[in-house]
Amino acid sequence: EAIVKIDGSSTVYPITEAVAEDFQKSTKGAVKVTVGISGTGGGFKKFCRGETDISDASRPILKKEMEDCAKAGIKYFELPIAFDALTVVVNPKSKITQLTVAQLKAMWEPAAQGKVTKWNQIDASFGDANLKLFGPGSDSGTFDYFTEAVNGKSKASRGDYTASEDDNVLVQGVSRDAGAIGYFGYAYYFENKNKLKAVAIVNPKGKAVLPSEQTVIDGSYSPLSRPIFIYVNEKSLEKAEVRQFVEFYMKNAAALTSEVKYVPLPAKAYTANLEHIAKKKLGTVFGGEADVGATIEELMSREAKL
Amino acid sequence: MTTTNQTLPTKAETRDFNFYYGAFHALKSINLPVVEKRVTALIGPSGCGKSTLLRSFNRMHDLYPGNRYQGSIVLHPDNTNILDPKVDPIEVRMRIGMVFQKPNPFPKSIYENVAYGLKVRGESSRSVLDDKVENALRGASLWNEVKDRLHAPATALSGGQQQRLCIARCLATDPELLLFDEPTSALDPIATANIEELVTELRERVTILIVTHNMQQAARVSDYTAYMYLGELIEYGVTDDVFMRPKKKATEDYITGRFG
Amino acid sequence: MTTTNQTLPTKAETRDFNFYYGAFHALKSINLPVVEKRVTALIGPSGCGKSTLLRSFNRMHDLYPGNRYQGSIVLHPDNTNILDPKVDPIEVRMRIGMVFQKPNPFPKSIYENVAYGLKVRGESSRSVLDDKVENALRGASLWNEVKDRLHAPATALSGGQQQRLCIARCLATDPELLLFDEPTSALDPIATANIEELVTELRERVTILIVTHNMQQAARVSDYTAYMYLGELIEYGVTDDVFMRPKKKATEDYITGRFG
Amino acid sequence: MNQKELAAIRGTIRSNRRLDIIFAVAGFVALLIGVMAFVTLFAQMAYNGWERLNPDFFMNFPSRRAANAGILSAWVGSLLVMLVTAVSAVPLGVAAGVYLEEYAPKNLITDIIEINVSNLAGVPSIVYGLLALGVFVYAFGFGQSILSAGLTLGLLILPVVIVATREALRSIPIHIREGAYGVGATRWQVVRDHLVPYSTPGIMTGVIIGMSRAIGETAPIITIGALTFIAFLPPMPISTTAPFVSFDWLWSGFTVMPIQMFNWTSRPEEAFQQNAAAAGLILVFMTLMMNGVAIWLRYRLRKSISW
Amino acid sequence: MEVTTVSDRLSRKVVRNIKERAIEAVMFAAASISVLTTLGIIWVLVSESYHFFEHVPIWTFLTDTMWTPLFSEPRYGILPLLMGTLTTSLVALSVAIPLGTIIAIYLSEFASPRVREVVKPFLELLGGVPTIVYGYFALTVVSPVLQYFFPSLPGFSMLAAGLVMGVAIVPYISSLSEDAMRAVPMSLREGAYAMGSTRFQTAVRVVLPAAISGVLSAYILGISRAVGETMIVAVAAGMQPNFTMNPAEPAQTISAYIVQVAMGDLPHGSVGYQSIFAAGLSLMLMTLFFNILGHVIRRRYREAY
Ligand SMILES: Nc1ncnc2c1ncn2[C@@H]1O[C@H](COP(=O)(O)OP(=O)(O)OP(=O)(O)O)[C@@H](O)[C@H]1O
Ligand SMILES: Nc1ncnc2c1ncn2[C@@H]1O[C@H](COP(=O)(O)OP(=O)(O)OP(=O)(O)O)[C@@H](O)[C@H]1O
Ligand SMILES: [Mg+2]
Ligand SMILES: [Mg+2]
Ligand SMILES: O=P([O-])([O-])[O-]
Repeated sequence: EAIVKIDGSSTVYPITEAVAEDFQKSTKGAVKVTVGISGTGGGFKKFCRGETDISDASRPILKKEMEDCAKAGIKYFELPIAFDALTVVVNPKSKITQLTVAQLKAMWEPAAQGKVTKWNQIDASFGDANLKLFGPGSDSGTFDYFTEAVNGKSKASRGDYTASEDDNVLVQGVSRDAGAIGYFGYAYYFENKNKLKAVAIVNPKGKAVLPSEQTVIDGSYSPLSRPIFIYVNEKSLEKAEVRQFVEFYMKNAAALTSEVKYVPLPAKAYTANLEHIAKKKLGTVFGGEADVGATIEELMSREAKL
Repeated sequence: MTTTNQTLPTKAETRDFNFYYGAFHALKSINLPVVEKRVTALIGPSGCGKSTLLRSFNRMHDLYPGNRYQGSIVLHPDNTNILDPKVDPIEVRMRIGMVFQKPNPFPKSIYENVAYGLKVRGESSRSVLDDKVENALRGASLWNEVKDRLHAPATALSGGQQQRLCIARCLATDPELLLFDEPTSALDPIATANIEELVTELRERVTILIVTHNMQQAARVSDYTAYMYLGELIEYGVTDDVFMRPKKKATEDYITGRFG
Repeated sequence: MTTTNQTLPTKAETRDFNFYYGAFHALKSINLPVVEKRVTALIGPSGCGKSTLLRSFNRMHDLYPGNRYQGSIVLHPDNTNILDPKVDPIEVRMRIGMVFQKPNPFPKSIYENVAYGLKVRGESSRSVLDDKVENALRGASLWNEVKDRLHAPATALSGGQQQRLCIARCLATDPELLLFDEPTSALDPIATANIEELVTELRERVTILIVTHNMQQAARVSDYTAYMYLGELIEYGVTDDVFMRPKKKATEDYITGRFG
Repeated sequence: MNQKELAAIRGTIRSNRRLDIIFAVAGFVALLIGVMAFVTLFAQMAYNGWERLNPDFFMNFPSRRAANAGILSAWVGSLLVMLVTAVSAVPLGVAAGVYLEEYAPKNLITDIIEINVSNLAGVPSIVYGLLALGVFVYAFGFGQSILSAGLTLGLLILPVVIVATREALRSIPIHIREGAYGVGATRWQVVRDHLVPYSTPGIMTGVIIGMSRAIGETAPIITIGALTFIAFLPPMPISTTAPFVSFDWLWSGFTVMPIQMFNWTSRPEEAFQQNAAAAGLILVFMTLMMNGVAIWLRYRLRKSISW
Repeated sequence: MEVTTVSDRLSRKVVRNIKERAIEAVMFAAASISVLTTLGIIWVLVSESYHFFEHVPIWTFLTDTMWTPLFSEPRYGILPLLMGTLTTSLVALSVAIPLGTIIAIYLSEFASPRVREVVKPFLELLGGVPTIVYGYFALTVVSPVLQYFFPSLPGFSMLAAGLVMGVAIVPYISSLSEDAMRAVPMSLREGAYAMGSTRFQTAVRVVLPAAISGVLSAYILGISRAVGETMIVAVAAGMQPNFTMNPAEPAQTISAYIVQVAMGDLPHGSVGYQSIFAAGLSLMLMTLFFNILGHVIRRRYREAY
């Protein structure tokens, strides 16, 4: 019975699902693939117990999880597969078109809790509408990354915003409230362009950039674009079907990623992934920490550690 | 129909009264007078229609679908036909009280039970209520037993006390006619004796129609007796006559216990 | 206790039998013989303990918590004390059958009802069952009415037929003693007459103990009568004697209908 | 009674009657609110999901393309999970109900069991999810399998089955029991030959109502972690080769209808919302059918078994 | 009867008794499963919460007014979740109890048997609708409608979630209350009607008090349902731990927090992950409290017709 078991992040899920669907078709059903959504953390828990072959992750593996894997003797490859461009959106009625990271911080930092409640507290020109914040739940990879990038510290955020695991719920919220602002994955913005307005983010070079495939790949949409990953169990790769699946993944990731409205990596990144496997470049390049703003080239060249 | 002592006023009477449970013809052409301030007993074997007849007097059958009255039951002195569709059954029930086979006190205090009918009639003055409750309980020979615990739940009383409470509940509203459906069949001998005594006393104040399956009881408490069989009124007359000199063979068979 | 015709063998007897519902002393020192192949009637006002006594004979009280037997009920000829804790109540019930106040056929077919007792005893041969079912139904004078629809549901029978079915259900297992608890009180006069006739016939084959609240019935069907009052056995004797020449004033009062 | 008194009585009755009418209207309005809520809810789903209701939708696996995506793995998964739920909860619940009603002596232990059952009926389903995650998924090592999910929902509906069993048993008149004991049946014979058969329709009603609740449960299944993409069916329970029956499907991964719906509602593409509405419609229809069967059974029960 | 020797009878009896005992033991075991379930729940909740309370003093847990266990500066005060739970429940119950009771009275005392036969199953159906369906109904239909009337209302609010949850609970309350009222013997109603009562008087003054223990049990079950309801509030109430009892604001309930984390990204074994068990324990204790209350009420007002 050839079966590939995958679980983990809800952010990565659409890509893996697309790959799994096409892969199954290409093998005419000889290999079965299952994909679950337990969240990146839940996925790693299973992965490090040897219950899954592949784990979807919207953030790098953390120290605690590395230890768990080490304890169980699980070795793994870390393969970046796409970019997710965190998109800041406002209600279409809003006059806002661009924001700086500092302004985002003023809204979202823990100190703002209960105090920053009007747009004009950010900038006098923004009007006196009530500031209504929407964002992903505090246990998601998206939240971790955004807080790290904007507030300088992972998980540092004000708590009085409407949080949801379900990004559509956030779309609904922002589209209904004139003073609303929120952030989530690019795909949700793309599919709801008629209800939302994306905000250009001023990058470290001082240029206001809107998210798009182009701006993400060329690195100008910064700091809010992040790589997402799959982690593959080394032992599982000894199984023909898992190896076959991973190869299929890397070959088709670019096309499928665009199709589900994520941003693909440059083509050479996918071949590099396969090379890393061949060269047994095991482990993570992050050392158990989140990392903001690294380019894909830089990541690929780093030394991996288990 | 047999002759009856027509010099006494009748409180009510049924005229060519028929009753149907759906298609089932339960009462057939009943003509029964109920003499004022006297006790009339309805006897007959199980299923002959005693309860059906009694319950027609306060339109209890209206509560269930498919029942049908035919003919009339006239209430004197105002000559109201209580079966007339124009007559409000609630009005009928306010004038005619009923005590059931199984004591059915409301799950409230003793006081609330007795005051219930008065409150329904819109009485709200505390002192009037207190007075009438006391009088009704005295009337039902229950006052002495319960006067110290008027606010205790009625369901804590014994069966016989509960039945007297139900009688008091009716008495409180001064009914013109009081219906009893086998009021003692669920009670022990001592409670039975109490209720029988009470019925005898009450007759001075109110007209009574009582169903009983116990012929000795009928003989003891009633002035007039009606014998029914299979939905028909077979014989009606002064109690002593019906018991000592029944006119019909069927009545005699029943009374001497040849069946039933 | 009165004297009785001691020349006839007794099938069973209670000796200094007391019964308690929890703390309530329901039966007080009862000494009652049950003469073989005769009908013994238990009479007395409601609540005097007739059913309680009858149900003790097949240990029905074992089914509910808190009940307590004292003294003995001896079954002849083997002299078993059926109340002995060492005696299995199931065994007692296999020897002594009981027919209840309200007909209680199982909601199964007529055949299944009658065969049930046999199946419980492990009988599984189809032909034996067929035979015994037919005999039992004949014994209960029901065969002719139901032979064409043995597999129809028993609940579709009329009340009287249901009661005869319950009797057949007992007869099928050849009980040594048959207990009847007011078997006709839920039936109409015609069905009542049928059952009474049946009881008279059965007496040739089986010993019968019957509770009835109807004195005429007791007089008609029984050979011996026991009068109970407030948990005590007041008088016992040949039926005619008890009815015509009661020894106790209490018995006479009850029989002549002075109370109850 | 003189005319004046009569008039007074009529006045009282008239004012009493007014409340009657007011309440009848209030009752009707209250009912209407309930009915309207259901109708709007249903209409909204029907409006959104109607187009997707075609045979392909039932026969397709999930897909990234909304138009190709179907609920095959979801409804098969729901069916199999319900099977495990029924097979685990019914015998246990019936046995427990029979024990409590027919066997249990009145003592501390049975008191505890009794209070416990009524308490379990009120425990939030998400808490069952936490239990299942700790016990079935990890401690017993069943993983995120049909078995784990079925047992979880089985425990969830256990109190419903127990209560329904007890109620059905209680409605069997005492004289039927006495009749059976009277001919010498043992307790087990009474239970087996009479009590259980006669209470079957009542028990079934309870089971189905419990199951129709279980089939829509989302939270506990999320906590144990149902799969979302599964484009194949669990192994067949019956095969043509020896040993003919297989229980491999119990260990198989799965998804269920509410999870599939939940997943679709959280997709960015608008088209998936239609799928979600269609799946919701089918889910409501499934519970509707189950409830319908329960109602029909109850009706049959009233007709067929009379005492 | 056939002649069976005493020894034969005795041996049959022994076999029978062993069989009966064995069957009884099996059934007892089945009944004990429910206790095992409770013990299992308690074990799972307590053992994980234990680690949680090693990090977080119980006192802080009970009194802090902020719940941000997953933030960089975590605060572990259950009060905001508790208030969210209570507020949504109160909104729901203030819909469900009056509506459910009125419907029960109407069906039991006013409606014709035909209407009852049709409507009651229909209502029960309403109780069978998956709550996830209700959740999206609250978010996509009820919230916008409410916002139309109260423009200042946010898109997520305890009000919208609570109202829909109330509708979802109505069937439990109406169905069980109606059962209790149906169980009141006809003789009591006849007694009331015979005194000249109208329908309403009979229903409210006699039938309802007589059925009070059943009706209160139905309320208690409704409360348990409201307190533990997950998907509706998870979708429509806003998932924002909010120390407020104002239903016009978004908030998070205990149950919603649990699903949020269960679907999320947290590494197992972290304090954040353990926090869901502490939350689950609080939830369990709350429903336990209401269930015990229900038990006491049933004892106290047991029907005595
Ligand atoms: N609701 C009903 N629907 C149909 N038939 C009924 C109904 N109630 C009573 N009957 C039938 O009407 C007949 C008369 O019944 P009723 O209750 O008046 O008898 P009864 O003389 O009071 O008997 P009992 O002494 O047993 O109380 C009986 O044949 C009975 O079966
Ligand atoms: N289960 C019980 N628990 C407590 N007391 C009981 C129980 N059953 C009967 N009694 C009491 O025992 C006494 C005898 O009851 P029993 O049923 O034997 O009377 P009975 O003579 O058969 O009356 P009836 O003619 O009404 O059937 C009564 O006072 C009754 O209240
Ligand atoms: Mg009657
Ligand atoms: Mg009796
Ligand atoms: O499921 P996540 O993408 O939030 O890790």
